Amino acid sequence: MLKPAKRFNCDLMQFLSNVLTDIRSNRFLNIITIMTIALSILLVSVFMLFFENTGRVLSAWKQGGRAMVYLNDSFTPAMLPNVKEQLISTGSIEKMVFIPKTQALERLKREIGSKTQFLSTLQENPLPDAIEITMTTHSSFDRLQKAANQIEALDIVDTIEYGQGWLGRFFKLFNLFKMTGYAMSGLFLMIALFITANTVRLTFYARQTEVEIMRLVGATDRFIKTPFYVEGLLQGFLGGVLGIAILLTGYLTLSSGISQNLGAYVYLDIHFLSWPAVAIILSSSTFLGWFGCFISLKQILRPCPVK
Amino acid sequence: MLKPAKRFNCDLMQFLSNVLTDIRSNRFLNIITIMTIALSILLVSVFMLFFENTGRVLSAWKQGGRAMVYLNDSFTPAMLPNVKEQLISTGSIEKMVFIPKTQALERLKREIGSKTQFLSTLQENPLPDAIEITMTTHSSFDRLQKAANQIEALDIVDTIEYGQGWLGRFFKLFNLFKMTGYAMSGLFLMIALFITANTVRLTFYARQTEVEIMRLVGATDRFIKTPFYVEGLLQGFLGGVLGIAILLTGYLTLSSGISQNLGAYVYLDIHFLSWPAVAIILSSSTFLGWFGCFISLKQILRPCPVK
Amino acid sequence: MSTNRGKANIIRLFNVTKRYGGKLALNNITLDIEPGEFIFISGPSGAGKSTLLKILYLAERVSEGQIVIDGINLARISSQRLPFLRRRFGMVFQDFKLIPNRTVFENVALVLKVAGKNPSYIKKKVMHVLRVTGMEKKANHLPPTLSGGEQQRVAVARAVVGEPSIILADEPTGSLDSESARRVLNLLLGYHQNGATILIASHNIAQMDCFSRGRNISLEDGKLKRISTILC
Amino acid sequence: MSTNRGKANIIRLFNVTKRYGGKLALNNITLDIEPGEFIFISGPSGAGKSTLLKILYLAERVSEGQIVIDGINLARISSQRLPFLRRRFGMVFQDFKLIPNRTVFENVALVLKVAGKNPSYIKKKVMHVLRVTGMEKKANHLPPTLSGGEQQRVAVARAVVGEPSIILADEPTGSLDSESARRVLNLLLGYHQNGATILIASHNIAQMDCFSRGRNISLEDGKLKRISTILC
Ligand SMILES: Nc1ncnc2c1ncn2[C@@H]1O[C@H](COP(=O)(O)OP(=O)(O)OP(=O)(O)O)[C@@H](O)[C@H]1O
Ligand SMILES: Nc1ncnc2c1ncn2[C@@H]1O[C@H](COP(=O)(O)OP(=O)(O)OP(=O)(O)O)[C@@H](O)[C@H]1O
Ligand SMILES: [Mg+2]
Ligand SMILES: [Mg+2]
Repeated sequence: MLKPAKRFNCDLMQFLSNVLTDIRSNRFLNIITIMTIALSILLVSVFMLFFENTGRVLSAWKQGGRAMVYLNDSFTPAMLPNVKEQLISTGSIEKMVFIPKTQALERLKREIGSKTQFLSTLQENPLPDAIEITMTTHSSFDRLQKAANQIEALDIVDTIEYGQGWLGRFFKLFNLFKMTGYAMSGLFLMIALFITANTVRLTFYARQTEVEIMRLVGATDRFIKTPFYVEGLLQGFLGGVLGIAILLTGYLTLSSGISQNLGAYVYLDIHFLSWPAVAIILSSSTFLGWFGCFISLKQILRPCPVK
Repeated sequence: MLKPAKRFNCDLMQFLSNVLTDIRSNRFLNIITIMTIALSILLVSVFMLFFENTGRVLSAWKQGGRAMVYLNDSFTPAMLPNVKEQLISTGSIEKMVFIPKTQALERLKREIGSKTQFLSTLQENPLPDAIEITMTTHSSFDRLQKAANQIEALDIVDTIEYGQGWLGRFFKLFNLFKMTGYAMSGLFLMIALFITANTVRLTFYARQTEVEIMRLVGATDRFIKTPFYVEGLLQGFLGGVLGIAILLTGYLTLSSGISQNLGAYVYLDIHFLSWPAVAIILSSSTFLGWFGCFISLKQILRPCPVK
Repeated sequence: MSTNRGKANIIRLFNVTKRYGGKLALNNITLDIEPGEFIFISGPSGAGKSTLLKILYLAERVSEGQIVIDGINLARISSQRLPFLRRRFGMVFQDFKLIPNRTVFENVALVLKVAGKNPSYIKKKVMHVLRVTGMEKKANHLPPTLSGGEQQRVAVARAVVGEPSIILADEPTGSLDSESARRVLNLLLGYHQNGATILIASHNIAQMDCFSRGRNISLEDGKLKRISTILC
Repeated sequence: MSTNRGKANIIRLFNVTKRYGGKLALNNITLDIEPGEFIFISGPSGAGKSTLLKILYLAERVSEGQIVIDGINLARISSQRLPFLRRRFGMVFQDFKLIPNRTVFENVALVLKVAGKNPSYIKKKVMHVLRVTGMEKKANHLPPTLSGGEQQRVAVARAVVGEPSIILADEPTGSLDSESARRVLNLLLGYHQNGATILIASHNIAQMDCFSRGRNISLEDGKLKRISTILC
């Protein structure tokens, strides 16, 4: 009863040793394939890193998009909790700060400048009470606009000011940037795919003799394919690891440089790729190796016997 | 006396026919090389296009960075041309608009709101005269700061306000974005270089027999190399043309799509690569083909005779 | 001459023609071969000897006509079954067709690996045929580092290692000195005595030693010129 | 035996040894060859015949010893001058070494192109040697579509097309029927009569016809076993 298991072990051992022999005897081809995959992966992941971080910085700006809700004359401080509740019920609000009109006047004085004393001569405060609200990040401009309209419709609210022009433009541009970024990620991924497939096809071209001879001595397509696929998956995975390693090295070098030189002026929250992103990249690269094999084997192992 | 010229013509004709024979007999390898070069070029040029246009959009925002120069009480409208001249002499100024204090007051009234009538009861205008200036685009934040200091030092100027905090952050970030963009362009170019060189090396690997046999029948290294180089330059050039053609197609499709969908909200001044950029790309791709050959030939044509 | 003797024919060709472009490499060949026969295919350079062996091995498809091997019509063989059919043959190619980046041992062992034999059997069997062909010491060498005759002996070893019932040998002693050639021919004779059908293509039949029961098929310019029995 | 007869020796080997790893492919060979000699190199498979021709052609470097060809010490040849030295030789490789993706014509013409001959001369000359070797009709074929013997004749044609003063032929008739072999040998004899020095390696000297003035150098296991004069 032990025989089948032993047989399987032997087969597996032999199979692995075959793959290793293959890899050894085609070292040059393997190195080139792995390097190409690594570079393709580096390319895509550098862009992803760049795009993710630029996106994060820009959204921090977007977060700066605040709105001022000016309350009308019927407002008294006692109504504040009630008003805040009404505002919260519209959604899209992250933070609220009540600015009483006395405080607003002081701010105005500061803004107009110390030279001009005229405001201190006023008998009555001409400014309205206001609430400064910060919008949630993830909201689109359309949602923001809708929320603003809801708020403006409240009885207690006089007007709402939220940089209709400026913020709208920024939102549209940011979305365009994001779309372009995704499109480019996709394009780069496809380029990487093509280039890798091409490289693998070239290495197969150089190994065509080998495949032909194997077919001639009676190897089934499966017998020929399997080691190639294992090799392809391995190459893809190794290429991915190498690509990420290069990226990480570059990232660590650069980010320490940036924080040293710019840290004093700008607070930049630059992150490396998240673990899920790394996982995605590694599986993509493994897929890349596999896919290159798939394309090439399709081409070489045509149904008709080759000479 | 005609003989040398004829000889040369024949040689050239024969040489070109040799190259054509080469290209024909290695069609598969050539196609793969050209495709790889085209994709690498596409990659780099897509990024350049993206980066150039993002840069342009961002600079348009930067242009919004305006400063207010508040003049002191000793100013009279008659001094205006003189003051303007003084400002211009500091450089960095693109546009100036004089805002007399009467106009400023009206603006303030509008800003504070129609509900509050108190400003109309003022006897005296408490605001200073001011000049709104627009900074030139190409100036760095440091230069801007220096100019502002110069302006503030003028006798007639009270203070200058130019969004020291906000604008500074924007400038730093914009510069960081630009630097990263250049670094990535460089990186992508290097990746393209490596990948192309690798591909060419692989095609040479497949043609090693050919090179070996040529050496064995007494071909000099130069005889072997020259057609390879011509082929490489040709491949590089064709790859570049193909890459730009794909880019242009994609650009035309996308940009018409964008202007249809977003044109109403955002004015986006998206340009294709300039002629010099196209020229640079084409020469880079030609160089790429040449460089791949150079690397590969170095490896194959070692001084020692191969078996 | 009756071609239907006691045993059923193992190889039958009906009006087989092979065309390369306009060139007729085989021109309307009809032929029957019994199991256990020893056949020489002779003819000048370019006569179609290699082509004949290649179409039997299905390394090339015929342009016209039918081939039946052991009751199987080759025209009806699917590409899935093709490898299994080939395993019943042992073929020595004229240009050897060894894998350059695998050792002699691996090249020969491939035939058995492909057939799913177990490693210890493979090792024993491969070393045995390498010993018989005198290539034992070169087991770990790569084919390009072997001399012409050595490569040829590896090709022979690979053809016989699977103990095929039909051996097709294209010029199997062309690069060998008479001593090595005799060893190779004796090896093939041994398989013949064990019942294998053997076809040897050679430009120079005079070189070959005499065997008890052989037929000589003489080709010229793709046509079957003469079938004669060799009697020494 | 005096090796210094009338003419200066064109090829001289002093204690030449060629080692591959531990294996001695040539073991301390000393040999003198006069211009215009016709030499047979014989020996069993793996004796070192091909190796001897390869080191003369500088396709391999010797491990020890000196080779002087026409007064030039091969050890001192720079890689710049190597191609020019090779153009004085014509070599038929045992495995032909034809460029697979160039036509027969282009393969043969390459030798003359490399030497900078003009196209009309090349065309005339190449077609001439192809005619002599019987390969005229295959001029536009690619080598992999040729039969073994046809490839060999192309290899011979390439070796002689440059009218070299020394012809090194490794088993040049091994894949040929007797008729084609005779044509090839006659071709080589013609060059011999015009003064070329000719070295032919063959595992089977008995196959060769008799020539007026030949020497047989017999190798075994890398060692020089015997030098004998052939007289029919
Ligand atoms: N793939 C091919 N394409 C075109 N012609 C071919 C092809 N294979 C063989 N031929 C031609 O078919 C003819 C027969 O070739 P084959 O190889 O069968 O000859 P052969 O009898 O084995 O000769 P040799 O003794 O020289 O090996 C030759 O003229 C050859 O040029
Ligand atoms: N590149 C190499 N690496 C290792 N060993 C080699 C190499 N080339 C040749 N040999 C060995 O050197 C010995 C002599 O080889 P050579 O090719 O000279 O033999 P040969 O006399 O031409 O034999 P044949 O008649 O079979 O062609 C052989 O045993 C061979 O295995
Ligand atoms: Mg043949
Ligand atoms: Mg030899």
